Parts: sequence; C-alpha cells; structure tokens
Amino acid sequence: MSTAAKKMNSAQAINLALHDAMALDESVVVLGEDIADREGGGVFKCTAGLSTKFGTGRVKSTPIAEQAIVGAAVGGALAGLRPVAEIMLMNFTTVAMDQIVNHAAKLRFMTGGQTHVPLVIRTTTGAGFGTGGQHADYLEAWFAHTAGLKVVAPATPADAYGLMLSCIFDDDPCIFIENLPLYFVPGEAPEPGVRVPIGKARIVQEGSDITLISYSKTLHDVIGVAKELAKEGIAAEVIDLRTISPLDMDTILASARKTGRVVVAHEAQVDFGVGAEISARLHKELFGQLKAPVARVGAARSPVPFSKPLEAAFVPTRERILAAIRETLN
Amino acid sequence: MSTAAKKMNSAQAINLALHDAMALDESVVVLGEDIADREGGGVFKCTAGLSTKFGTGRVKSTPIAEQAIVGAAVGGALAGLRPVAEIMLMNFTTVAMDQIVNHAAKLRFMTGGQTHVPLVIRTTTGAGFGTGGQHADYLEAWFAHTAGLKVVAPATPADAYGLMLSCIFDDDPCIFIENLPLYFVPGEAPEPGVRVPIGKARIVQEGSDITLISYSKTLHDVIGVAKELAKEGIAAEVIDLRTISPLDMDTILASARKTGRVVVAHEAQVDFGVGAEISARLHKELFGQLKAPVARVGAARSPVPFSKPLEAAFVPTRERILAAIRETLN
Amino acid sequence: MSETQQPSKAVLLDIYRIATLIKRADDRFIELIKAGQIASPYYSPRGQELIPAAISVNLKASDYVVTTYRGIHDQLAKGIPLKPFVAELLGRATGTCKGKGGPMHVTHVASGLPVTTGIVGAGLPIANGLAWASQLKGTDQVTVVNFGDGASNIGAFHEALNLAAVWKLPVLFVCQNNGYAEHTKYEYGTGAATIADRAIGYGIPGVEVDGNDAVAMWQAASAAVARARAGEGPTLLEANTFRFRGHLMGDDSHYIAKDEMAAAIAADPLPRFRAWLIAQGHASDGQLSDIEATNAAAFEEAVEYALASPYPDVSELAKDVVAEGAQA
Amino acid sequence: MSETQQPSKAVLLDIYRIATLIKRADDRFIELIKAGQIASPYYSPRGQELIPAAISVNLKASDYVVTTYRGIHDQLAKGIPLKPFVAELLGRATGTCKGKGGPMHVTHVASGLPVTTGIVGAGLPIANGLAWASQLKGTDQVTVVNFGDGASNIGAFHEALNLAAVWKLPVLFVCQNNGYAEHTKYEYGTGAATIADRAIGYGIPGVEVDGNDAVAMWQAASAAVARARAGEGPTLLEANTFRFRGHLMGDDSHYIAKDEMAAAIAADPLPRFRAWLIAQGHASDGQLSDIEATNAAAFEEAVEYALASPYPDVSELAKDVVAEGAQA
Ligand SMILES: Cc1ncc(C[n+]2csc(CCOP(=O)(O)OP(=O)(O)O)c2C)c(N)n1
Ligand SMILES: Cc1ncc(C[n+]2csc(CCOP(=O)(O)OP(=O)(O)O)c2C)c(N)n1
Ligand SMILES: [Mg+2]
Ligand SMILES: [Mg+2]
Repeated sequence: MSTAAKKMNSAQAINLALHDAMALDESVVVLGEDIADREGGGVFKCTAGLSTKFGTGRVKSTPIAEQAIVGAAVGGALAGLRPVAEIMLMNFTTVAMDQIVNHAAKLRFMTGGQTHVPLVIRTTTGAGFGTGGQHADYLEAWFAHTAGLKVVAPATPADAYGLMLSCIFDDDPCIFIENLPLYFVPGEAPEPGVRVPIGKARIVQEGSDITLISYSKTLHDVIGVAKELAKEGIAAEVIDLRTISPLDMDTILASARKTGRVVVAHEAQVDFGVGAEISARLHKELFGQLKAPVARVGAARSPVPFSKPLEAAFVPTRERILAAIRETLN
Repeated sequence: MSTAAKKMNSAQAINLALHDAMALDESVVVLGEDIADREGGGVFKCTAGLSTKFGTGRVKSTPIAEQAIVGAAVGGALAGLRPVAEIMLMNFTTVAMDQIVNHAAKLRFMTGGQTHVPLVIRTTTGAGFGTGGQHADYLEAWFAHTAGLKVVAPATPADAYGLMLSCIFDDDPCIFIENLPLYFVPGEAPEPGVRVPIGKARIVQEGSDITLISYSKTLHDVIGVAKELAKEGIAAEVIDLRTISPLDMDTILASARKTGRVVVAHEAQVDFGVGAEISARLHKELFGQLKAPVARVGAARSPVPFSKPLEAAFVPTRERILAAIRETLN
Repeated sequence: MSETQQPSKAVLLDIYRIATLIKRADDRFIELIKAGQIASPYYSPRGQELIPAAISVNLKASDYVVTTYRGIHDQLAKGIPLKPFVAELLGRATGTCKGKGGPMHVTHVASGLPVTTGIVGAGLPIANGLAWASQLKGTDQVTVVNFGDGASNIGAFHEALNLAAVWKLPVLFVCQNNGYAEHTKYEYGTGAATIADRAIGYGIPGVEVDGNDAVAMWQAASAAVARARAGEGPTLLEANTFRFRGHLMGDDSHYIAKDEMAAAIAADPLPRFRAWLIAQGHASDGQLSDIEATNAAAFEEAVEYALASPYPDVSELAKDVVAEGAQA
Repeated sequence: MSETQQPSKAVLLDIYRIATLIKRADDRFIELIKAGQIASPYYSPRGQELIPAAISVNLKASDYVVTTYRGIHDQLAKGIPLKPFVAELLGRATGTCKGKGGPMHVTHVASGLPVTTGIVGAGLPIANGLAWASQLKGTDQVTVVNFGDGASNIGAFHEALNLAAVWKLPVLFVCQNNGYAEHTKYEYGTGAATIADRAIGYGIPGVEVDGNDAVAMWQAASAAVARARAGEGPTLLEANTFRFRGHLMGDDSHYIAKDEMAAAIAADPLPRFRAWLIAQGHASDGQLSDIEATNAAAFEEAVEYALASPYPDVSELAKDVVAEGAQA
C-alpha cells in the first residue's frame, strides 16, 4: 500500500488523529494551553491547524489552569462532548488530580450510570531533553491504580494515531501518555481511520527464549537490545503493551508461558510501578511455571536530574535492560 | 507498667504525639483546616489543645486551600521548621499533589542537598462511615511510587504515636496515613516519648503456616481472621507493615521464608497497589521457594459506594481475606 | 432586565413552595437519621432555602445546576422527583444514583443536575464545561454552580472564574455565603471584604445580595440568568445567608457566638418570608398552610416509597465503573 | 515610606550594575548553548532585568527570593556567586545544585534563593511558608516571590495570596507581567484588567508599576518591602515589562505582532536607563562602560571555571534523594 511506505512522526500522527476525529464527529473538541493556531497550534504542534479548520469554538486555548482545563473537559463530556484536553507535560497533571481522579474517573459510578465522561487527557513526558526534575516524570501507575480510568502509552506513530481514535470514541476517560523525544522520531504512517483497540498489546517481534515487555519510549531501547541478543542467537519476544490499564493479560500470559522468562522495562520508577503489577500477576497465574523471576527495569530511584551524564544514567539504559535480561536468562 | 494498662484511641494518640513533639522542639508547627482550638481543635480533634498550649503562631488554622497548606509547610520546612500539615481527608491530597510530589519530595535532590524538607502530611481516610465516593480512598501506592517520600500507615494508637514522633523528627517528607474508623477504637496507650522507627514492620503474631501482611484498618480484619484460623489449628504469622515506603523487606522475607505462603490485604485498590510491589519482590527474592503464589486482597475495583451493603462489600471483607488464605493454603 | 423589576405573586408563591419543601425535606431527613433509618453524614442547608428557590424560578428544565454535599436545597429547587431523590438519600436501588452516590452526591441528569461534588470548589470548573457545551451547541442554557464562602478560597474557584470570563461562558457562580466554612468564620479564612469583590479580578460583574430576602435574591438571580442567556458571560453572585444546623449533623456550632446564632435564628428567612407574603396580601395564612401541607404529603409519600425500596445488590459494585462490556 | 522618595545615585548605579550583569549572563549563556557547550531548554529574562535589580537593592542577604524557570535575573540580582551559578547552568558538579537542578532550577540557599520552580504558580504557596518561618522567629526577613502574568491565572496564586493576607505574612508577590504566557497574549488568558486589581479580592495592596522604569520600580519595591518588614503584610506588585527572546530559546515569537515587538525593542529598558543615568548626570558613559566591563570580566571568569569543572559522577543519582543513610 502506498500509505504504508509513508513516514510520519508521533506528533504528526497525533495531529492527524485529532483532525480525523474532529472531521468525523462534531462533538469532538480540543482544549489546552496554547493549542489554537493563534498560539502556534500547541507547543509541540500536535494541535496545529485544528482551530483554523474547525473553529475556535471547538479548539480552545486556555489560561494556565489545569484544574480549569480538566474540569471544562469533564463538564463538556457530561454534556455530550468528547473533549480532548492537553496537559502540556505529565507533571502538570499533579495540579489536576482531583478533577481526573475524584471526578472524571468516578462520575459514571457515583451517578449510578446516569452519566459518563468520554474524555481524553493527552499529556507528554520523558527524560532526554534536559528538562530536569519537574518536567519528565512517568506517572502512569497512579492512573492505572484508579478504577474508572484507562491508560494508554503508544510507542509508534501508527499506534499513537490508532489509539487516539479509540480513546476519543471510547465512552470513558482515557489518559493518553505521549513521549517528548518520540514526537520527533519518524515511523510508519498509520492507515487512515484504523483504530487500535484499547487493551490490546502488540507483539513487536516473536521469540521463544525470553519475553520483554515495555511501552512508550523504553520500548525502542528494548527493541534495540533484542536486536543485540538476536546476534547471540537469543530470540526475544518483544511486547509493546500500548495500554497500561486494562492490561492485556492474554497476550502477556501467552508469551510468558512460551518463554518462561520475563523482563519488564519502563521509564517510570520501579518501586510500586507498572512492572510490579505485571510481575504479581504473572507469578500468580504461572506459579511454578516460570524459569526465572520476573525482572523489572526502570528509572533510578530519584527525581529526574538535569546534568547530562546523570540524566543518561537515570533512564532504563540499554545496559541495564541487557543486564536484567542476562540475569533472567541464567 | 502503669501506662501499659492505660487505653487510648488513635485520635488521642496522635494528639499526644503532637503535644509531645511540640513541647520537645519549638520548630514543630502544625497547620490545617479548623485545627486550632478556636475552630474546635480539628474536625476529628486530633489537634485539640495545641493552639491553646503552644499559641496560634505555631498552630494555624488555614483557609480551605490544600495547595496553600502544603506549600506553606514546604516553605516552612525549607526555613528550618518541622511542619505537620493536616489534609483533612486523603482524597483532598489530589489538589495538592504538585506541592507534595514535585516539591516536597524533590527539593532535596534538585538543590543538590542544599535543602531538605522535614514535613509530615497527616491525612485520614477509609470506608465504613458512608462518606461515599470522594472521601475514603487509599492512595498510598501513589506516594510510595514517588522517590523522596516516606509513607506510613499505623494501625494502633501506640504505633500512631510512635511513628508520628519519628516522622516529625525525620529530615524528609513523610505521608502519615490515618484511618477514620480507627480514630475511635481504643488500644494500648503508647509509652511516652517512645518512637517507632520508620521502615520497621511489626510481627503482630508469630505463626508458621502462612504470612498475612497488612496495615491500617485492614490489619484488624486480618487479625480477626487469623484468630479464626487458629481455632482450626492454622498458625498464621501476622505482619503489620506500619511503613509502606520504604518496605521492611527483612521482616517480610524472613516470614515468607518460614511460611512459604503469603497473603497481602489492604483497603486500597488491588491493581497497581502495594500488594503488587510486595508480591513482585517476594517472587523475585524467594523464587522457587514459595509454596503458593502471593495472594492479594483489596477493595472492589470501583469507587467507594455510598449504600451500606455496597460499602460493606467494597472493602476487603474477612470473607474475602479468608477465601484468599484458603486458596493460598491449598 | 432592570434590578428593580418585581417578582409576580405566582413567582413568590412558587419560591415559597420550594423553600418550604426544602425545609420539610431537611427536617424529615434528620428525623430519619435520628430514627436509625440511615447512617450517613448529612450537611443541612436549613437557613439557605430561599437562595435556590429564588434562583430556580428563573431556570428552565434544560438548564444545569451543579452543587455540593450541602445540596439538597439546590436539587429540590431544580425539581428533582421526590421518590428517587429520597431513595438516593437512603441508599436504595431506586435512588437516582442507585444508592451509589448518597446524600452527599445526589444527581439527576433528567432534572439538569449532572454533578454534585464533595470536593470543595471542584464543581466550578465542571460547570464551565457544561456551559461550554451549551455555548457550542448554540442553546440558551444557563449553568448555575453553587458553592460556599470557604470554597471561594480554593484554587479551583479562581481558575474557573477566570476561564469563564475569558471564554464568556453562560455560568452563574453562586456563592452561598453562610459565614462559615466548617468551623472557620469568614474573616479568619477569607481576605476579601466581600466575595463579590473578587469578580473584579476576572472583569465580570460581582453582585452581593441578601440571600435571605426572596425578592432581592430573585432580582439578582434573574438579572444574572438573563445576562448569561443573552451570551454576555458569567456573573459572580454572593448570596449572604446563615446555616442553622452546623456544618454536619452532630456539629453543635460551638464555634459560633451565642448572640450571633440567636440573631440569625430570630431572622430565620422562612417565617419572615411567610409573614411578609401575608402582610403584602400575596397570600393568606391558609393558602400558605395548604402549600406546606401539600409539600409534607408529597414528601411523606416519597419517604414511604424509599423506605419500601430494596438496597442495591452487591453485583452493582462491578457496574457503572466503565461502560458495560469494557474492562475496569 | 513615601512613594515619591528617590533612589540615591549609589542605588541607581547598583541597579545598573545588576541589570547589565543579567544581560551579560543572558547573552553569554545563549552563546554557550549555540556553541553546543550545553543542551538545555533556556528561558531568557532579557527585557525584564530592571525588575529584580530594583527590588534586590532593597533586600538583605537574609531575605528570601523565590523564582521560576525564567529566573536567572532574579538569582543574579539576589547576589548568587557567579562561579557555582554558571557551573549549575552547565550541569557541573561544582554547580550550586551539583548540576542536578540545571538552568530551570538554580537555587543557592546561602544567597537566600531556596526554591526555583518549574511549575507555574507553585512558588507562591512555598514563599508563604518561608515567610511564616520568619514571622514565627520574629526576624524582619522578607520573602519576594516572582512569577509571570500567566501564573496569576492558576489556583496556587489565589490560594497563596489569600493565605498570605489572612496570616499577614511578610511576602512581596511580584508579577513580572511580560504580556505573554508562553504564546498566549495577556488578554486571551486573563480576565482581569490588571493583575494588581486582583489584590482587592484578598484585601491587600495591589500596585501596578512600570517594571522597565528603574526609579518607579525601586519606589514600588521599597514601599512594599518596608511594609512587609514592618509586619503589615503582603503586597501584590505588578511590574509591567516585556520579554524580548520569546518564551523559550528557539521560540521565534511568531505570535507577537511585529509592531508590538518593534515598539518594545525600541523601548529596551537597558539602553534607556543608561541614557537616562548619563542625562541626569548620575554617571558618565565611561563609568557605565566600566561597570559593563567589570561584569563581563567577572562573568567570563565564571564561565571558564564552569567549563573546566567536571560533570557529576553517576553515583550522585543515589544521593540527596533522602537524608544520607536513610532508604529512598
Ligand atoms: C478540597 C477539599 N478540602 C476540604 C474539604 C472538607 N470540607 C468539606 S465542606 C468544607 C467547608 C466548606 O465551606 P463552604 O465552602 O463555606 O461551604 P458550606 O459548607 O458552608 O456550605 C470543608 C473544609 C473538602 N470537601 N474538599
Ligand atoms: C502547572 C504548569 N502548567 C503549565 C506549565 C508550562 N509552562 C511553563 S512556563 C508557562 C508560561 C508561564 O507564563 P507566565 O506566568 O506569564 O511567565 P513567563 O514565562 O512569561 O515569565 C507555561 C504554560 C508549567 N510549567 N506548569
Ligand atoms: Mg460556608
Ligand atoms: Mg508572562
């Protein structure tokens, strides 16, 4: 196919998904800081062109007020809109947690099903660009811990596009986690209109020796490591979770059953992180069947540092991923 | 000893700890909504008498403004105070997460050790009193996931007292989780001045058949279940974690090594909760040595419901704890 | 609409009907709690009845009202049907929220009551979203969001008023200033001389009104509602009032000076309004007694219905967390 | 202190010295980034130099200054030593924060710079805590907290100003209003006619001043600092200014009208102040050139020091997370 040959980065893919969703359904609206074209179409250009095409009623730049942003999205959703709210960086969700957790996540239940809150909170994060201690945290475990929220974290432009469409048209709140460095990495362009289902992991490459589970930017490091392993004749199965909650346990379990060895790698903190949940489930479901304990690789146990050598060592490096794999293989 | 015979509930124990700490060190200050005596000494009376004794400079009622409360505590801590901030209910921490996570937890690191933030955030929570969907969540996993924070959750008046003293005199930020129903349950009075170390679990009862790990209110249900089991001749070792982060892995591992079977029970959501971290660590450290997979018991996967029968079924009931134990024993 | 416009007799009697229905509901619910029919925290709006009563007569069914834990007056004024309302208070399966919400979180979407929050200040940003949807759809719906004096000190208040101003949203921000936030007296928690003053910081009208005066309240509300309906943007309305029954049932109001409480009770807005209606010749004592009796009978029927209703089945825990069929 | 008091010649020259040191630092740091000596987001304060320069001459070493990602002007004005300052910008082990903070988060406790936040609005509540400690200890320390026009729309601003008012804290809230919040022009994000107006909502003085006029700025700051020192409570100071180099390095200011930008540049406060100092006879061209040369030399020395400094060792990741010896 001609589109398959095309390249596009994740920022463009997200932009395209927003365009397509807005064109498809006029209840789709977008809001966030600097997102309209007058303000440049978003600091990372993910919303470029939307306000010009769909008007500043549906595409609204906001004051710097994340509670007001998420609150407006919640209210809009209650009144029949499908808002996509941008929280510029994931650390800024910390000022809007009440609206997200006490309201968006709960109103369907607390109203006994009278209402529902079909909104998407887009946010980006990730170390690598020297943004320091308050701009690069991965907080997906918090949201995954909260009943009523879905949490996705695509690693490729095509998945970003397809998951964005699914999240927008899902009838419940979705936390959509983007990665800042990945915005600029080109990948295969998505097929127009093709939605990637929420809750479905993707097997990036099949393998029988070990299962490597990851998502978002760290996935690419895992893939890199898997290539190295292949040279040694070790066949790793690489799984891109894509959705953190609900977890695709079918895919995870099938792979773990096959390989008997699992490493989970993510950029978030290891302690009380997503890897813990996966490990707990795997050990329970496959008790006595694994050949080695599930290994977890994540960021250093510290805030994100500024200084380059520290930042480089903070993230789950290929070296650390590889070391965990070797330990799991032995 | 004469004090050992005395009884006191957790609200009183916390009150006593605050009194003792303030008397010991004038840098200890207290702030929160309605906490001064003019406003009744706290809605749950945990701060009663403090402003009368130590003055309204050191004991300050605040507007309803949790960001301002935690922010003032952070700033005070930076300037040499040891603030104890009350966030009336744990769900209200959601409006102050930025101050807690991006600031209190990180400033020591981000300043390269120039500063530190010796503050305590006291907060209470827990289902049982019909407070519904926005007043009873257990969010300890969020804080435990955050580097730089300590998280404690005492289950008895004596531990509440002793941990409060430790947290106040600790040089880093501590999240101190109280339980609303437990406030009113009497227990053994603490020994004056005796601190309970942060990061040390307590073996409530020894046993060789199974390890039951819990904390906060759920601990008492676990103890109740353990008593039932004893009648059947099953000797459960009951561990009160007391501190969620850092976990006392020495105590946990020693017990799990002995019994080979572990159940973790808490009132928080199971998914991505504290039980996951414990399970992940146990399976890793004791790979091949456990007799059954670590079982996890927690709240239903929903917001906290209002209606009595739903609320009663929402929490980790003794029935569900018992069922998990039986499954683990078989 | 000029502020000196007078409410019609019919409007005044409707305000009276609503206000006394609220009082009846409050009295009876407290009795039910005391009788052990339900164990629940309860935040009585006794004393504040005229505010929503005088607002609601300016609203259409399709308008939205957002309120708080202290919200049964706002819900009743908006016209929530009594049977599922009381059933919700009592946590029954027939409640508007199937008993999942409870007294702190009664909602009824069909009555224009989509959100009742227990988090101070949180309703205001959500109200903006409801109003944004109306603005986009080009309806003339208005969103009224109620909150307390204490709530005006939290960040969400500020963010919401500013956004509503900048977006020119059809929202009426109603601060029911009962002088206390839990146990904290207004001046100990609030820097502003009046909360209405804060409107200056958003460039919108800020109106202070005696919320215990039905006519003044009606005038202020109808002007603000008309402004919002006309697309002229939000208004901050500060309705001064008092809270007779403490913050929460069980609270003995120890933090309120005795003379302050006594003066407030002496000025109870309901008997005052009743006497005024009669003195002005708007109604006879008998007419007003009939209204009260009709309210009482209707409410009693709802209580009976609710008490006879089943509790929700435990299987409800797994429902309404996410859309049916999806994984939570 | 009367507002018509005039700054002495010495004070004026000190303001000039500080402002031109800031400009020098900004120019040089941009050169270093362009030269590839450091990869980092950088938020230039070019255009806003006179604000902290005119404030800081009213401060003692023991006073606190809290600032933001756009904060090197505030830090330099407070007297941060240049060598560890530049080393921090460059992420070196010899930096004030051992390189862990970086350009967005430079702090130096010994200079009274305990907090530099990257979260919009977050510094204000923390400033209150610093001031509370001073109030309790009975020192006459003042806390100055700097933030932007956009920050005045976030909840933390509101909560902090209200708390400071109620607690009568010695805080100077300085809104450096450069007309833009990232790419959003003032009036598109802010409902208030002026940010100073918002002070009304807290019952505290709100003062609008031309932040690009050294004398006016000094007068406003010295009055507010004196007020705080005297225990009379907080002031909200809105210092109007402009931001010449976009939000973030790399930003081409496309969202700013060309004539607006041109007018601002034509009114660049630094050459204006320089010319005024000469015209008023406060200094000769040569004297001012000497100041500039001294600044440049001192800064260059710091740059050399920083460039020659090592990066922190990777073991630093495990340090300063919690107290030494404790478990993170
Ligand atoms: C964010 C948050 N903080 C604290 C509380 C606890 N709380 C519930 S009601 C209340 C007082 C609110 O006072 P006000 O806004 O004046 O409303 P009123 O109760 O008088 O109607 C407080 C502090 C809460 N629910 N949410
Ligand atoms: C809570 C939060 N939201 C968003 C951002 C992203 N952000 C960084 S600076 C900025 C603009 C701030 O504008 P203003 O307050 O006017 O300060 P200026 O940058 O003009 O000095 C924004 C939106 C942030 N850092 N924190
Ligand atoms: Mg009140
Ligand atoms: Mg600005």
